[in-house]
Amino acid sequence: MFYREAGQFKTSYEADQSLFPIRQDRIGIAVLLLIAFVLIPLTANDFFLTSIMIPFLVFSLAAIGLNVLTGFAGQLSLGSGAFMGVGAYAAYKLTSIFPDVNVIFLVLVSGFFSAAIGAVFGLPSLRIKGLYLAVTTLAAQFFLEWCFIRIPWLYNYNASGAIEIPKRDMFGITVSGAEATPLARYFVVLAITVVIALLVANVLRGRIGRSWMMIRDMDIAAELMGIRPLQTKLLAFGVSSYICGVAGAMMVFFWLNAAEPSSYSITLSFQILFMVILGGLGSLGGSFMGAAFIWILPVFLKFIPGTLGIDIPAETVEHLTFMIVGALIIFFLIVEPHGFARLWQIGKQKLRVWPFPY
Amino acid sequence: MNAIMTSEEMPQVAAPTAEREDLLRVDNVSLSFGGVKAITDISFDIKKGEIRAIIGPNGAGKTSMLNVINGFYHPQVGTITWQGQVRRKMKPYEAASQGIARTFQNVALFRGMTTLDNIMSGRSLKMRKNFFWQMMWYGPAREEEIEHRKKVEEIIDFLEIQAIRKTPVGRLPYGLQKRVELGRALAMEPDLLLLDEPMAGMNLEEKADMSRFILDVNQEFGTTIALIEHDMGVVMDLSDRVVVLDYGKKIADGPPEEVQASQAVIDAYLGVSH
Amino acid sequence: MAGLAGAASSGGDTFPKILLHNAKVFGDRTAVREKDFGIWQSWTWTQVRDNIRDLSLGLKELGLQQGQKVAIVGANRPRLYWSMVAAQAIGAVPVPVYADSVAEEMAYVLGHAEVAFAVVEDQEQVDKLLSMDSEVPTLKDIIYDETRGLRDYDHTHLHDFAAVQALGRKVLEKDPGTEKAWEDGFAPAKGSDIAVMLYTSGTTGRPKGVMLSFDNLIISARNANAFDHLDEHEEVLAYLPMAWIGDHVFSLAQAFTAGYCVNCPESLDTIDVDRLEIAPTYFFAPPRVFESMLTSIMVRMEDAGKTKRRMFDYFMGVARRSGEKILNGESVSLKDRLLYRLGEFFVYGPLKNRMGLTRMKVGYTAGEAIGPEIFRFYRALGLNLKQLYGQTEASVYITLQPDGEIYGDTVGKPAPSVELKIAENGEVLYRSPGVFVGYYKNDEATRSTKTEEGWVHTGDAGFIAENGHLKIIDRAKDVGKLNDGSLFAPKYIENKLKFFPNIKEAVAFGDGRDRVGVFINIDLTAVGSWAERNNVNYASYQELAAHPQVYAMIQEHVDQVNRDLASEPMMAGAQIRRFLVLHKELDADDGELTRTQKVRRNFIAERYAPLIEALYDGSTSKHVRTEVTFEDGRVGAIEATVEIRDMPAHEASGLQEAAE
Amino acid sequence: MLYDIFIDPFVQMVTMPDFFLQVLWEGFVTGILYALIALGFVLIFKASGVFNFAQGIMVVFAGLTLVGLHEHGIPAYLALLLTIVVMGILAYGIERVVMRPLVNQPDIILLMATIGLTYFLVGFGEFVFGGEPKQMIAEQLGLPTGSTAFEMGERGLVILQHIDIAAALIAIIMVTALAIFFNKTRIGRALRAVADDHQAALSVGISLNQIWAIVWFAAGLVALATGIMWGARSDVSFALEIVAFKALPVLILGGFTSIPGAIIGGLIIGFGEKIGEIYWGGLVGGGIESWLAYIIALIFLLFRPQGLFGEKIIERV
Repeated sequence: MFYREAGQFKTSYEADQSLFPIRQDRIGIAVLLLIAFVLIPLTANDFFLTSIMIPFLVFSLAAIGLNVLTGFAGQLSLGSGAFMGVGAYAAYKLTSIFPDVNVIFLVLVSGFFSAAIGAVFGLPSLRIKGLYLAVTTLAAQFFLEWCFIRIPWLYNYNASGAIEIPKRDMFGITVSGAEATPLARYFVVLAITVVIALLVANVLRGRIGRSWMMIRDMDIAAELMGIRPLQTKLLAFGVSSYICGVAGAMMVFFWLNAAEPSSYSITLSFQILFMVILGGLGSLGGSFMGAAFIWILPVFLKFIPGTLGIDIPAETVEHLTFMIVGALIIFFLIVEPHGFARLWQIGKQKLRVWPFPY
Repeated sequence: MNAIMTSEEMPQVAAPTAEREDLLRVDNVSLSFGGVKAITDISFDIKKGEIRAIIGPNGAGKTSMLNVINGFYHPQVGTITWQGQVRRKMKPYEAASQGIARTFQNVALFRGMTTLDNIMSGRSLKMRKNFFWQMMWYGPAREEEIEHRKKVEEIIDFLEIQAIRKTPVGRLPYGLQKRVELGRALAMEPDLLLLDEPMAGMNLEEKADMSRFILDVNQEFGTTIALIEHDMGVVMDLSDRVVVLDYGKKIADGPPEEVQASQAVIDAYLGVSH
Repeated sequence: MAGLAGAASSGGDTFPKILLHNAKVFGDRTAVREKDFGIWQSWTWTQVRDNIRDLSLGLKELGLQQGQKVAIVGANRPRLYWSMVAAQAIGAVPVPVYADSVAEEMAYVLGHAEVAFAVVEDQEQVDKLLSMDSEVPTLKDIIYDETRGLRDYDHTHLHDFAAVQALGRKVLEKDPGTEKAWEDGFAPAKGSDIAVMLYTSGTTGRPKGVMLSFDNLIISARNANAFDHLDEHEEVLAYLPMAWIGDHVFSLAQAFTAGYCVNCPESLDTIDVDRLEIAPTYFFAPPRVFESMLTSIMVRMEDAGKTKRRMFDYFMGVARRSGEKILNGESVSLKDRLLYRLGEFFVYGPLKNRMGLTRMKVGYTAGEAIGPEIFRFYRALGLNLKQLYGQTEASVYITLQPDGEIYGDTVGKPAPSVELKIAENGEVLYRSPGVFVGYYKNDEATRSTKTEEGWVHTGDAGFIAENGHLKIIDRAKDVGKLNDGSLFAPKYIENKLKFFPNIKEAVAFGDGRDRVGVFINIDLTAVGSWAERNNVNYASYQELAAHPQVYAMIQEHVDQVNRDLASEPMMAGAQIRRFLVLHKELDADDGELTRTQKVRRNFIAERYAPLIEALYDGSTSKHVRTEVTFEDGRVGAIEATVEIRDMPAHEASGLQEAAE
Repeated sequence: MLYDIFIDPFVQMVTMPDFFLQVLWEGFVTGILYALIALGFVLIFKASGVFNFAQGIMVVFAGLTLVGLHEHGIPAYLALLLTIVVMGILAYGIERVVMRPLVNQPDIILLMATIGLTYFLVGFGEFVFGGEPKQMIAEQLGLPTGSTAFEMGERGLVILQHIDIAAALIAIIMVTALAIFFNKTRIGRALRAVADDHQAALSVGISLNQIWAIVWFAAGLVALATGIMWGARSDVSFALEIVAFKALPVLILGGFTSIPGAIIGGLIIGFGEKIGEIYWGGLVGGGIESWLAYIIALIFLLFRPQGLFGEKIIERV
């Protein structure tokens, strides 16, 4: 209905291969970016930024990271939480060792540590697949979690065992530490997420993205077409872990201010996995949708009783939230196992062929 | 060069093909899985530019033979000579980079991708721009992508599949999937193209189309083709030479008409006990 | 743009001259696009000029001389269009030929035209031409567009298109003065020179080569451009046969004179997508294209959900009520105007979008009468679809419907500079600047068609209605009389029948007989879809055609036609009294239709003589055996017992209700 | 350093055999409990190909229900009976609401659904019974509580908790019962038929839905037994959920469809974990129990990807 594609033709491959070949999509994205970069900063309050937008973006990025591995390269991982942790601890150590270096730079560098460790744990993927591979990543999850607890050097021997983020400025604006304003944090998180998402989208539409999908769809055929399975999978593990690592670092630097090992537990891994599955395996847009659903819905649920004037203990609300989220997850899996991205695709297709059914 | 090929009981190779250079030689190859013999002491050659058919009853070891040629299985005995050099044990992707492409008996397309992307995937080996450029997209990566897109579009044009260019392959009818798979193999610009039952499950018209494409590939690009096929009519029409396997052994080798007349072959197809 | 008046006077009187002019004036504007290799490859006017020049010089090198004929065979491709102008630049005459015509037909045309060169699309056409060695002795060289499969052919008289152009470029490089010489070469050419020869498929006899001069084409084209305010901003889709005058005028003559862009689709399978992508602003299609688009809309809507269908039906109702009025600029109530806006958003806009007609400024349909329902459907959507009446011999335009004066049953007013008159026997005659020079090597036919004063017999019977619009009833020679003296216009009846989507073809008989009898061909798509919805099982066309429910449905349609006829004083006497549904589809391969899908009445009458006999001997069924040619060329036969039904006649007056 | 890794632990084992035996016993009991959890997984996986992540929470849920019912004044044995009924309802509900609509979906989707189920049961359990750890009503159920010390001559003594012995016995009974169930009863044979070939099972007139409800119920019973035993050793708390992840390495070792495999795998992991933790854990700061099982499974996988009992996989093209 809204997709009036008549008259949109491509006279070059550049145009044909652009990320959003349909004009209406380009407009849609522009509007979204405008909202994110202009409207929200102008209108949103601190609560909205801190409790909804910043975590949403952080999780979106983490979900993109996992989606690269699971959705595009087809390798199941249950360890994304720990890889986020690696990023967080690496960034923390880096800021301690190089206090004068730009914190955003360090956050971006911290991802490389996560990438390296991710690649190591990806090594077994050459021989094992599916659920078996999940064991490898679970090993990573529990082993790394253990490291966060047992290696005091990682948290600078703090008595609390937690990492606390120091105040860091950039261009005279405080961007990390307790004093940083939500708006400053929001812009940093938004910028990093958008840029990484764009770079990932670029990788995915080129040779490397294709090689991942080849491995995912039919690994034997991929190999017979000249794809080296180990290299390709390790690259996926590396890239995925890098993104998760950056997301993990952002999580503590620009959102939580402090983190304990339990912040990066298996629960987080599952949360990210849910975002990816519900959002849609193999879809970047889906990662955002999944993150929105898994993060924003519970926040939203918490406020329902209050706004309705019903007095329910916070604990009960939390329990109910768990139940509702669990039930909704099952519900959406039944309705559309391919996630919100597929729902969106179907909806879009309907709009494109409207009023016809096909 | 090798005594095996000149043993008397084998039909002799027709002169024009025989004069051509060997692209691939298989010498005394045997392959077994945990004691079960799939291939026993097979030798044959594939000459540059020819269409070579491998035929035989079910379970004759034809697909195993292809798997040996492209490095998926490693024979316990025997040597494989590729373009004049004895080949060491290698991985399938190395075979690919040496110029061996193939299609599969049961279509093995990348189901989550479009026709275009599937054929683009055949260009993987020829694309070199590194991760950094890929990430940037604009610039070298895009240039490379477009350069290869052009090649792929030529293949799409060649195979007359323009209308399904952007259709996910999972939605295509079987005959078209087979065609896309051929396109994907062609995109590798192989020296040797292995086709595992390219016409299985096709109707007459589709078979005729596919035969034409195979012949065109052979003539237009000079690609050497080795194919497994059950439809004897197709084999006789297409191939320059035929090798016949039965129970993992070679029972005949030569031009189609000779092979067709061979008593051993007739027996094998009629199921005379050994 | 201001271009209109200017273009009419400037630009030159031959296509090569206009080409030079356009390259100068429009320079970097896109002149041609072709969907090839996945994208719309584009050429600007300058590039087109260079391409044509190189080819032209190359052809000259190969020995093409003034006055020689060049056959053009293939689907709509920029290179083939260029070949025509390249030939014209040397003074040679292009002869576009229907690419899908059988070898025998093509051989006749090429032999008759004595072509010396041929520019063809691909291997298939090359093979075809090579096989005509003996029938076309004059043919010397063949130039092909697509190299595939031709590598190993003997290339002494066979040339790759690009190679010919390279040859031209080489000449150009050697002597830079060649370009000037080339331009000087066609400078003296006059508008009265022969520009092109088009062979009419003709319902009877051998095809005739219609010679059209540059003046014919260029003046007609300029008039048409001015009439519909077309300029260089238009986009058209070139998808109809190049050998057909319509395509020649739309995609070449008008494109050159207006300077607009011609888009060639990727292949026949992708036309719908290609049209959607390009969204032509000026669109021409014979009625069958509009019919099949409408059928596919209806079939798809049948599969839509209930709510959607109800919404569709509702808004289509609104459109039928007020759409055409709004389009014609008549007054409509505010409520309807608002509803129409809403409908535009929910239904009409998306529909036009899916059909790729969103940007259509003007659309024409011609060639045959279009069903009033179909015609109104498109107009109600807000599409400025119009009818025209034309002929190859007239360089298309005889009458056109002016904006705002659209009547479904008439074909419009005389086109600019066209004079019209009706002969005693009802035949329509015209005189215009587009009137052809003559039939090639057939003076006799020329004389019998074109009078000394330049009037041309259209062969169609018709009359000019009170509003000044021409109304065509039938072929003049087909119009006959029943034994009781009532006027019998078979085509008129047939068209009325064909307006029902379920009826694909109809052949009416009655001249010199007591009453009217009709053969009917059902439309497999429409009736098949109906059968699916109503759980009617059938294994073949034949079985479906003979199904009692299908018969009942067709009977209703026939009755409706009779009622219509009864309300028209001139036609009331010739109502359909008996009909049968044919057991096979009429097919061009069997010679029952022409290549342009027109019914060959006499041939059918001969072929199905037993059935005609049965129509008039009162029997209720008849067993027949018919020979058919299958797609692969094999010949077989089908047998069937065909049922024949009687129909009552309605009272010849406006009192239709009383007849019930 | 090398001494600490390669020699010292073995020296200790030999010089302090009583302690070593105690460790082995601990490992054995842990292993039995792992095996029980893994058994629940195997039951469901065998019949429906679903990897049931909710098995861990089912253990907790079963334990909580039992204790919770008792806290409301219901006698222990009646509470036990009621809990069994609850597990039956749960099994039926899961089959109806979750499994049936998701039939034929890819593995990962089913896996996700069971994780969703986990969320739901966590919320539901906490909502009904509260989030605090609870004491298992072992005594009320008549489980032995004391301990027996076995003297080992001069070399010290090994202390065995009676509850552990009971756990081992119950596990053995459970496994035997299941083995009989699978081999001797009609339903059991049907279950095996389903595991082999869904179509074949349908053709002999067995309803797939019934079978799934039954296996989920059986898994629920196993969960209840596990919950009681584990609860009696520590507490009934949601922390148990993490323990359930240990089933994964156990299954890797034993294979996803083999009941004896689950037992042996459980024991290997149990022994390995305890011995590793006691004798080598200290070297790196302790607590390696949390990941050692996975590493063991991982190493194992690299050398024998098909598991202990699987056959070598030949890939076909």
